[in-house]
Amino acid sequence: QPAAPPGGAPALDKVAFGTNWVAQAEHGGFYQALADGTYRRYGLDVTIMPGGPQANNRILLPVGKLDFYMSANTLQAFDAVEQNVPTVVVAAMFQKDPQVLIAHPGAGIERFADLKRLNLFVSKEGMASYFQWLKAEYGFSDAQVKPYTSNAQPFLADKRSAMQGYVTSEPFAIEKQSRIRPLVFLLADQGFSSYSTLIETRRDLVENKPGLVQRFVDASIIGWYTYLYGDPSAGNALIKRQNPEMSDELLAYALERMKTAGIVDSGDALAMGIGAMTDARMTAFFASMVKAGVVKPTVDFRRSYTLQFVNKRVGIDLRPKN
Amino acid sequence: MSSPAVVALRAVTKAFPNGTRALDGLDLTVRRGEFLSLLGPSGCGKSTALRLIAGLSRPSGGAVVWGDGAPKAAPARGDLGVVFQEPTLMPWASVAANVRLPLQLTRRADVAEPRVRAALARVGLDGFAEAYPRELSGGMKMRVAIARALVTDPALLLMDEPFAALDEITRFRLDNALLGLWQELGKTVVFVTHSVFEAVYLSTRIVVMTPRPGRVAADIAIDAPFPRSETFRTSAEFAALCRTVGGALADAMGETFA
Amino acid sequence: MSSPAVVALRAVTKAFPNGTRALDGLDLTVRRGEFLSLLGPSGCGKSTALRLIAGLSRPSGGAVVWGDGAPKAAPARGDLGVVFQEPTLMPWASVAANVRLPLQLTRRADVAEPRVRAALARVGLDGFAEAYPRELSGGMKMRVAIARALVTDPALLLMDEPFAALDEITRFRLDNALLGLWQELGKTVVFVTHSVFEAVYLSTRIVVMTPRPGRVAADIAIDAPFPRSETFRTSAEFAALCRTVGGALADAMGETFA
Amino acid sequence: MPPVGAPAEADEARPWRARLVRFGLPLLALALGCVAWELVVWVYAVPAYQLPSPLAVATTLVEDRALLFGSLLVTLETTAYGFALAVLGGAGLAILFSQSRLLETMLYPYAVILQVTPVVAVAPLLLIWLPQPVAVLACAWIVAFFPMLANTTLGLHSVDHNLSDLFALYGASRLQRLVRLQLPAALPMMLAGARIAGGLSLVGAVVAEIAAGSAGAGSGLAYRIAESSYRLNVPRMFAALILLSVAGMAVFGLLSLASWLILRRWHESALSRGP
Amino acid sequence: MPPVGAPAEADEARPWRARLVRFGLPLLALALGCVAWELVVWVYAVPAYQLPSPLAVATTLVEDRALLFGSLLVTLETTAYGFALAVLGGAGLAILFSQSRLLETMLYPYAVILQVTPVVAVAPLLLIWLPQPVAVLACAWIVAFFPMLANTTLGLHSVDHNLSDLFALYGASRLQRLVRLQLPAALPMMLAGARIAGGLSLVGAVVAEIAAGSAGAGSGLAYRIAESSYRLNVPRMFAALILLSVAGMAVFGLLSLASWLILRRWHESALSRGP
Ligand SMILES: Nc1ncnc2c1ncn2[C@@H]1O[C@H](COP(=O)(O)OP(=O)(O)OP(=O)(O)O)[C@@H](O)[C@H]1O
Ligand SMILES: Nc1ncnc2c1ncn2[C@@H]1O[C@H](COP(=O)(O)OP(=O)(O)OP(=O)(O)O)[C@@H](O)[C@H]1O
Ligand SMILES: O=[N+]([O-])[O-]
Ligand SMILES: [Mg+2]
Ligand SMILES: [Mg+2]
Repeated sequence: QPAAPPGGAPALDKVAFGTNWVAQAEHGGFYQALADGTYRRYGLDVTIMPGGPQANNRILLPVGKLDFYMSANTLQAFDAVEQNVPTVVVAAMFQKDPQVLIAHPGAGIERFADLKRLNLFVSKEGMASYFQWLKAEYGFSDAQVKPYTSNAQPFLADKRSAMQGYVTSEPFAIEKQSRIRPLVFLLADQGFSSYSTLIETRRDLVENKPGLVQRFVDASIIGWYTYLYGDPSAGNALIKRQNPEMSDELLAYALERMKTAGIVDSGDALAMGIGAMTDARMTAFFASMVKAGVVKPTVDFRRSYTLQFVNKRVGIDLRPKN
Repeated sequence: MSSPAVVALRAVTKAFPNGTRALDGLDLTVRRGEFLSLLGPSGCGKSTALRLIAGLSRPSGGAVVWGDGAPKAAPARGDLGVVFQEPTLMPWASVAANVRLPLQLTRRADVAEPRVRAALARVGLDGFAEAYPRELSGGMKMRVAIARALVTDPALLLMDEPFAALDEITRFRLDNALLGLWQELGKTVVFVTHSVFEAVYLSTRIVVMTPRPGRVAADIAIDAPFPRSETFRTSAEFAALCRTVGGALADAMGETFA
Repeated sequence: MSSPAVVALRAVTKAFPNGTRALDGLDLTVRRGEFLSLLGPSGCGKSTALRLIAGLSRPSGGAVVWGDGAPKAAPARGDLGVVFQEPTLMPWASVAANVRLPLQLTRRADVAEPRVRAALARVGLDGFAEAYPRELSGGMKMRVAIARALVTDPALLLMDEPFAALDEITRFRLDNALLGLWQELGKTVVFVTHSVFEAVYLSTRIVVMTPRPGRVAADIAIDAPFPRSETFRTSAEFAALCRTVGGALADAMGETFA
Repeated sequence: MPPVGAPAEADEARPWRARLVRFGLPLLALALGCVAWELVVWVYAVPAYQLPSPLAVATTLVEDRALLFGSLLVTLETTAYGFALAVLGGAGLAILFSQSRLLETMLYPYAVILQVTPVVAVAPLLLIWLPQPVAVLACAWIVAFFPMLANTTLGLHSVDHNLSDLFALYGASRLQRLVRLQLPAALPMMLAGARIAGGLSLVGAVVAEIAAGSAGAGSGLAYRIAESSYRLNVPRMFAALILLSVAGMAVFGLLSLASWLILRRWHESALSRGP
Repeated sequence: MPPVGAPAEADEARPWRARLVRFGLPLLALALGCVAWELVVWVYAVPAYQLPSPLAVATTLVEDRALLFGSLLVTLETTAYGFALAVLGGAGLAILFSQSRLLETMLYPYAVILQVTPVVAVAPLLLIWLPQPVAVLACAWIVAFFPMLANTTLGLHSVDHNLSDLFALYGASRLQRLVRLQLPAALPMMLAGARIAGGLSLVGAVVAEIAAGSAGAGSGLAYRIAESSYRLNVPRMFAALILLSVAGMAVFGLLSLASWLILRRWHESALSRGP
């Protein structure tokens, strides 16, 4: 047990952790670990720097302004290799990418492939990632895409459209504001095999301070277990303090959806613990991205991640046994 | 005194917001066909009076009455020509375009070209039609302004020291040209000048004003017959009139300086 | 002719980019202590000559030579006062601030207040120190410009029709005030005017220029003794001189109009 | 009776009624706009998530006042600093350029580059090199400085050439010429530039917050807008937008008033108008 | 020998050398900038993802030319339309306002609101109510129109009052006064406004693309920049940014040239300078 809390040792390592969006339940485990003192117990003094709609915190990781960064999907790790950016994925908190496509009920949409007939609101990031996969795998076309601006209004105004979203968030806002129960298609369930909410760090930290990295990964995993199965109120309180827009209702909804959709704790994580990654998944996802033309086949994707810090069943006993 | 009034200032007062009283109880009637010169110390309100007649400023007290007082008596646009004390040319337009302006504004652009040429020739600027104001000397700018005032052939001309910036020879020629126009075409002219000689040479009547606030100090009829020429200018009558007017001006100014 | 040259224009030519030749071979020497008047038709290059002397423009040909030609002979700043043909006041500054400007620019702001007051009093504008240029009449603006030129007490004064916009009484007073300054303080003055009378009354020498392109047409010494006064102005000698100068001007203009 | 349509005279005193109109009318116009908006929402039964009614927005404004006004203060602070930097920086650059044709020719292209560079693109780079609060200000500055630079440059070059000659005559130093001639002459245009920069500073503060801003407790209006929009809390988004608009109008109004106070004694644009 | 520092004379012909300097110097300055940049990257061994070297960027520019220049064209098209709309709309509004004090007082607040409203906030609303290409143009317009409005307004109100009197005297109609007096007098300020709007139109096109822009095949530079940034392809991001800068300088240069050609015969600002 490398990360046994050094009882009463006063010197904490200062660590900056950047997320890719404002504080929300999708970051719950991290806030939980910060709020309930898990990071502190692992000798870490963590600062969480939230991202935002136009902010790109990711570049701050390789230049040393951040020590860890929460990236949205596996694709970004391939890009880092391609661009010779010395970062590496050390854990994947979400086994399933929470990315969904949302459609209006009663618009004749029954199967996922029916979405091809609709206008699709897709963000720039989406265009650069999953949408290429949708084109290659399902035959979606650029012509149906309209810009998504982090806002559901254009979708609500157009019955013959679908929009992207997170399973944990947009369906709730739509239901609440428009009183329709939208159709929700989780891309992960359609074969999109990216991990999500990955922890990236710099290669030099992996090489020179593996203990620090391990402690951060382990404490984060414990944070996620606690957030999912324990009492999430400390994490939620911190989220609300950082983002006053957040309501208890939404936090509860998102947590519920993460559990029921198996976003965090499913698949390999069931046996190996939250954060699990496997070479097989990575290889399969890489192949699908090459096929979609998003990544060059020459990219040495194995350099994008390391299994050194995960698959150790850390905290797995925090999961209720039933 | 038999001809009808064109316009009358009745007990006109003009006070500016900063407190300056430029005019105080000015009574002045301009009669059809007369050549009326205003003479007075610097800052006494001559330009102010001209602006009031031109309708560019409203009196603070008293009234400006046109003709018999009927609304229609006010001159139609283009029937009034004004030469301001400053040339007031459009810097972005050529000399010809500046002179053409009144014709365009009164929608007589069709007859413009020959008229513009004639007006420029009259002030001796034939060769400068295409020049821009900044390429002209001070006197030339003023002559452009005069040409512009003449180009609509207005019945009433208000001229504020039009020839002050001109050499004597050019000035005499323009004096004569103006007199010719006035006589032939029966215009009415209100003329501000600082030259007693010029006033006497040109006018049928000279009004001398007091220092600020301006009022009428003397009203002197110049009865010498027209056409006037060098003969008149060198006559004893002319010299006597100049002395009278000069005396009236000196009296009006009294011991005050400005 | 015995006093040394202050500045000389030697065969000076000035052509503008639009092709106008304003001056062509102008030779003119200004001697210490003289009161030199330039007389000439409108547009003949008088203002251009003054700008060349003031160093505001460079000759296209010929040279402007100061004193004996040594570099130090050029006047120090503030030793040269200029009254432009237009008042050229700063619209954002009060009358007093406009007059104070040359003292500030030549770093003599410490002595400014009494000098500014004195200069304004000299031109009869005591009450208007706090007024803004737009609140002044045409003649008053020009007087502010004159006060500004006088305020540094310059050794050489260049004046471009300074009194053209003034009534005769004010003009005579300023004529006399200027003569007084010139005599008492031994200034050198180059004076542009259109008034033959004024030129004769004030000058020690009158240069009459030809129409554009300007050259010297006549160079007439006025030898009447100083101080001059009403007596001189009404003398037969004065009248004769005026006729001579007027004749020279008419000759210079020949049959051309402008 | 004037012979022609008498022009508005600068020398006529303005009655108090004119002032009432001057200040009352915009408010009336805004009120009318609100009424029209309320009607549209009613008549077409527009759902709140698409266009909330003014009443709903007003309610939100009152209910969320602590949150919203807190954010407003944060944004206004950035705006104030950004505006000050834009005015000083824009005018300062223009002055620098006016002193040396060489500098101007060499550096103006860089100013243009700064103007056309989208803030969202450079924000991450700025964050690399600068501490975050400085990066936010730099973003706000980039958005707002150029109008000040362009207008000041034009103003400094539009000096009356006779006055310019007068200054040359008295051997005015560069500093004297700048302070006593060029800057006063440029003032009307600089103030127009400042009026443009005022609004842009607000936009800049918002864009900077979005692109480089801190999330968390001290977040400004931009955050409120983006997050409310993302959460489909459209009434709150509108409430934030309205605060922003009111702030913008206040900034503009203050700058217009300042401009009028400074110019009223001599410049045509201020003489012919009221405060 | 002039007694004092002789001022630059407008009536002196400009030698060809001056022109060379005028056009060569900015290029030299930019070249120097590139050299300095290359040196910094070398000396400090800055990695490409932090700051790519100019050479790396140039290489990317050549390699990805098809992609990047295609995007440039898309953005330039939006810019051109946005600029045209901003100039026409800004000047048009200013003209409208100058014709009616009532309209001005009532509508100016709305113009200010438009200026300070962050495009990213209104884009979704515009996308609802307008077809997408129109929404993009509306966004670009919102970013760029205000400088034109503000400068034209000042220009229209800065008419010489003597000239204004002259027009009143001849009973000039509103249209005549506008066309023959106010617009020519306002021209220098309008052209300065257009120079500001030129750069802003480019920014506006980019912001509009980001906020409401087309994704998909025909994407502009904004999309390239955002995508490159997201994909950590920093050299390509810089290449796109440089295309944007060059486009901005070209727009600015063209507008400056146009301004000089229009004003050179009479306005101080153009007389005292070169093209
Ligand atoms: N806009 C104004 N505001 C304040 N005072 C003014 C204004 N215009 C003119 N005045 C004052 O009114 C008085 C008369 O001015 P006006 O221009 O009529 O004089 P004038 O007789 O034409 O003088 P001049 O012969 O010098 O041209 C002057 O004292 C001047 O200061
Ligand atoms: N900037 C310029 N560009 C072109 N031509 C010019 C310029 N300045 C003056 N001129 C021309 O030079 C000639 C002389 O002008 P100047 O101003 O010296 O005349 P002046 O003798 O002072 O006349 P006035 O008595 O009318 O003031 C004029 O014909 C004028 O058109
Ligand atoms: O950069 N913007 O003007 O939104
Ligand atoms: Mg007057
Ligand atoms: Mg002259």
